[in-house]
Amino acid sequence: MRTSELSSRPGFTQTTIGRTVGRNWALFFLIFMVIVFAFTGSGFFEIANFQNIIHLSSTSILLAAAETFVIITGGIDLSVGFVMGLSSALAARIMVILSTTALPVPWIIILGSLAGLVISLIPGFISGTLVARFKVPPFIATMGMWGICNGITLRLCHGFFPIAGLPAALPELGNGYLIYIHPGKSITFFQKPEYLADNQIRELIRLIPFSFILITVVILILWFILHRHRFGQHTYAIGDNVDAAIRAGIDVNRHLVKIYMLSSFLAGLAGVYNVFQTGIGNYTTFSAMYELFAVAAVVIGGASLAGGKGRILGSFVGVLVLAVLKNGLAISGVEPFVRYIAVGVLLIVAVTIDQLFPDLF
Amino acid sequence: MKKTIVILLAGLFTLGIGTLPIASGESKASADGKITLLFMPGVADPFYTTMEKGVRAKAAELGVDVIVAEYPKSWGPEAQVPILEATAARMKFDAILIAPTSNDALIAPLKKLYNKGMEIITVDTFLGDGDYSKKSTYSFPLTYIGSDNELGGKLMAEKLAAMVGEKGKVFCEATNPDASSVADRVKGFKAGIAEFPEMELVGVEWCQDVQQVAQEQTLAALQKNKDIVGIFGTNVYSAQGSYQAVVNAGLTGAIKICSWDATQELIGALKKGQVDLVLAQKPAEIGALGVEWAVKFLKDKSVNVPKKIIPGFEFFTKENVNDPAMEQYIYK
Amino acid sequence: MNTTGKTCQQNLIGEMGKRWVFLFLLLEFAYFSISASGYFSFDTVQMILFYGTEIFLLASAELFVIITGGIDLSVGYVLGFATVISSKLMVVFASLGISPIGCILISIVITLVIGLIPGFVNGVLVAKLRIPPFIATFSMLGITQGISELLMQGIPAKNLPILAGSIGNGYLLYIVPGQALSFFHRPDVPRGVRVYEIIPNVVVFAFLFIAVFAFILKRMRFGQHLYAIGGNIDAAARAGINVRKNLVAVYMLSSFFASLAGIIYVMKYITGKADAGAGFLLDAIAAVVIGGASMFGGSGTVWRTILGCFVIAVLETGLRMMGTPTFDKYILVGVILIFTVLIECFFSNFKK
Amino acid sequence: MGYIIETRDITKRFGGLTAVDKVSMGVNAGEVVAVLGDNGAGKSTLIKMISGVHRPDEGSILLEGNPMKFENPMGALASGIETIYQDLALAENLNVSSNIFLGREKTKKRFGLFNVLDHPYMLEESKHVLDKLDIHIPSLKSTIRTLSGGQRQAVAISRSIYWDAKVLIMDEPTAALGIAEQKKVLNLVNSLKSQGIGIIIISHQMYDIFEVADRIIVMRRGRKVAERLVSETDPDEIVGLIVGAETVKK
Repeated sequence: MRTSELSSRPGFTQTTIGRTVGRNWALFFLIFMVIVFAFTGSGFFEIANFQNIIHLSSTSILLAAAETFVIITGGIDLSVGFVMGLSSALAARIMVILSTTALPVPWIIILGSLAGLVISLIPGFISGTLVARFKVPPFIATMGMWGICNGITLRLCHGFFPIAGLPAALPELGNGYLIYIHPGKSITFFQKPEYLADNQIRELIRLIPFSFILITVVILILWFILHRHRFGQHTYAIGDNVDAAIRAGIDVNRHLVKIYMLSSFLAGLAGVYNVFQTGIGNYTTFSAMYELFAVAAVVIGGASLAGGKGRILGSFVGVLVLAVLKNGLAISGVEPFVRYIAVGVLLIVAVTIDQLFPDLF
Repeated sequence: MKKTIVILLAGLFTLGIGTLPIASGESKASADGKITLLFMPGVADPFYTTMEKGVRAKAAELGVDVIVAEYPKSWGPEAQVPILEATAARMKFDAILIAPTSNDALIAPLKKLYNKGMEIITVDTFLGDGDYSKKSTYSFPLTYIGSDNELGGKLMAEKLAAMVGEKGKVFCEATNPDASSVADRVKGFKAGIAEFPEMELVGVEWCQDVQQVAQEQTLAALQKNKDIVGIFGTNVYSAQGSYQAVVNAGLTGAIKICSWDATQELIGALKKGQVDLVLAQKPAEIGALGVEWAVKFLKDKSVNVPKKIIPGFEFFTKENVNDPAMEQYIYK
Repeated sequence: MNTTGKTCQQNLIGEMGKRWVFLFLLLEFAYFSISASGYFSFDTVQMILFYGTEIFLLASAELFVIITGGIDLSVGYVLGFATVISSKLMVVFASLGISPIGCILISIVITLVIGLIPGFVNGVLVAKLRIPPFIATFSMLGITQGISELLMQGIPAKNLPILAGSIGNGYLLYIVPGQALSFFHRPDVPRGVRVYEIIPNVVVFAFLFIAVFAFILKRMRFGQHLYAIGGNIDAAARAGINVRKNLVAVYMLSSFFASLAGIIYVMKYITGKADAGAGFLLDAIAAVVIGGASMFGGSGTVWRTILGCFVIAVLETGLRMMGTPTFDKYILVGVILIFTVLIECFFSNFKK
Repeated sequence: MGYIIETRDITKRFGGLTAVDKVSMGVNAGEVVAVLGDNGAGKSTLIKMISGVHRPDEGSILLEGNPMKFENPMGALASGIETIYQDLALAENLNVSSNIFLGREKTKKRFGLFNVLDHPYMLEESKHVLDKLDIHIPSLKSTIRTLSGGQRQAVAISRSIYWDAKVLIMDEPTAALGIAEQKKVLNLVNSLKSQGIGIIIISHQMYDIFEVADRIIVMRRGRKVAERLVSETDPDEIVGLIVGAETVKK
């Protein structure tokens, strides 16, 4: 719903604490959940588990970040999931082709990844142009790209086969950790100690996954762009009031094209990273609904589909809210189907509390 | 300005209309009396793509035409039946090879096509209870060709038990409770594990055919039960997701992984030691058998077609994975 | 608030643009009639109608919500929920020895009542607790999915009354040329004899409801108020419209239509499952947008939404009948979707 | 003579902020009262309470001497209190007659069963009321979005007076208008006044106020700080009262 008397609650929101809590309910809810799950699920409150959650959320985080920019402008990008599949499949395909040449492995990986990233700019350029220049509703423009990207991806996959046969170094990089500690025995960096036998693996402590570093860097850059750079200011301006933005001299069309290209590039990055994480080129299955989850995370993170609102860190928290909910409930031993219900109910409860009792904190 | 728009529009139009026939690929089926078959896959996944290859190869060998319908986006009659009807409306096919996505829902539409004079062969999944030998509302198909999913699940349980010394906790990652074939595998696996008193199935998760979700669910399960010794992945996506979760957790080697469906990816993982056992159904063989029997029957209606054909499974292990004789069972 | 020029629908859609969807549909139909053999036939139209019923209903459901400026993501799984409830009920009642027709009718009524609950909850969440529609209905998506799966436990409903299937797959009229003509009941004919089937039952059923609500939307106070809420929620409230009550009603209506679609699903496929309608959601929303409604609310009509459904359905069916390979089909559907709206937008800009 | 509408010590708080603090005021039939004050003085909140958008935390509102409790704007409308908001509160996607009848659509029975919107009647009536006010709008079927600012204002006014208002509240009625259109609106106010309607006007346009108002109430920081008859004051004094300089002056 748009701003209106029905949803205004002046007074409280004018105080600093109120504003902080109101804007960050998702964060408070996240912290609250972590505390509760720490008691209900043995094995939840462990560094290894938090690392797992972040590690596996990294593609979702990238997709949500992509969606954030588009949603702030008042649009929606339904194609992120399939752009991710496209860049993943293309990167993998190029790597497979290059593997047959005498090229050294690092070059194969770099060239393949670059190809994946470059191709991901194209869908964004097209949907951006359609939305900005030809005033096609974002929903339809990106839904069209959804089908187009998927068709091309499946061609690259020769049907519904993930692309296998990639350099073995890929998953090692994608799933690697910065530090490996074998308590009382050794500390190694980048690689687990060689001497470890299979039955001793559980003793190893691993810290700081590479994915965490990637996510941190990307989030920091995007945060800077959105909140400290003119690009971000313009993005908000467009989402808030297109006419005002035009009158203020912002080249709205150009900016929108850039936004959709950025969104699609981040989806492409997610795709390329996915190749590193899984060691194969994955097409996106229809039931994945990545776009729906990305948009949900962004909205939970405080954005409005009407545009003009949204933050990168909010979206990051939004992804974690969903991920921690699922992980925590699973570890707490809640049955799978009950979990679907619980996720829905908890989300509703959290938003309701935020809306009903703004003075709670 | 207006003129440009008109020209642009006209251009786009001609382009659009011009490219359609090119993209439409297969030309209209021949009407010269050549046998034409329709292959209707169950859902978009490697299993059916492999089956399609078996179908195409056999059809080429026997000199019959085959048309492959669009791959449904999801498992269920609501996706499959409209495709079936639209594709079947193109012409009168001599026979239809179909993997019904619902035991009940497909009876009516297939019966309608059967009444129009097309022969039906169900592959991989079946109508009703799959027994076409006794008279019933669903006994009209020529035959059912497919794997015994429940048996497969049970075999997996036994083999997994043998690998882990018949004791310890195991976990099952499945896809979609609404897909009967997968539900049967889980049922068989549960029954198999129940025969070992020292083994316990600590959970069954459903990933809805999304590898990422399978990965998340398996990791959560590993975190909850740190002493899991074996995992069963019931199809391509769940198997790939669960073995990758084990790789992510750095527990390769400590946990035995059995996976259903032999994609190149899973065979590669087996070679690397990240997966321990891969069950290969024989999709290509199922497809080929379907074509073979259909053609046999269409050429001579007096041929006695067996009502159920079960091609069985192959198991890939570290020992036989490099055996050239096994190569044929990899899905590609 | 709606500013002009944000998206093309918010500009006044010119007369040409208004007619464009219809023109495009005719073009599509003409094209496929030429290039796909057997496309130009009464059967094809019936097939499109028959398999489109669920989407027609879901798109109408979505339209009501979108007019008020909201969105309902839960319709797909509410459909699934309704299939599960009604198929379970039919099995239970049948086991109690109630006559098939009784089973079916009672189950339908109960399902429609239960089907209002998700909508009521959505409505209260959105209207009273001011939760963004996206989050409220996204949560409801998970809740209905979970409940349905719990009820099914992975086993599809079996042994539904055979009558359900014959109603769901039946037609109003059957004609065997020169031999028989019967209503509702398919005459027994030997294999290979052509039976002409005219107008599927479920299509009549669905369109009855759609027509009623199209009427309500266009001609009655409730409909007028929905447009007012979507156009300017403050104005509506100050004009004395009970915005909250109307919003609750609209989400219940959406849920009601999704349940209707669920019942039709059960009658058609004589089975029920949680994810029965999961794949319909995006198509339903796309149909509403192609039909010219704005995602920001305040515009859209039922008949144009139905046209939007047809644009998609005719395209899908046509490409299937042409035998377009799967991957090319995905690409073409994408291109043509964009194309439809693109030209509509051209026309509306053209007029300005 | 009793006021047609009167407020007694009404107060409204939003969280920690007191937007309106114990304000008492009244309007006679056929009288125009202007409420003046700087931004944030509480004028809008005051009139929103009278028009039923907000409920007062304390105090009472009396219509023709009877205490009123409005649960929502509909209640106020039903009692004959009409409001024209600064943003006009028109649904831009609907047409002129739909907006005039918004929330109170005229329906007729069809088949004795359900109530159908009576569009011909509403169009006809809209035409009448617009004619009465000497307002010309090309087509009553065109949506508000296509109208000019003055036309929109006219629709908003027509909407209010159509319903036989006892009290009319106008929030910045001339702010968004051209000179000629302003003049027209002021004439409208005068003709409404002569029909015995009590009118409350909020405006920043001092000239307009002195043109049409009989009495002026000045608010500052939520409080009523002064009440003057137009005949006994001048713009300078009022400006002083608004900005809070009267003590200096005295």
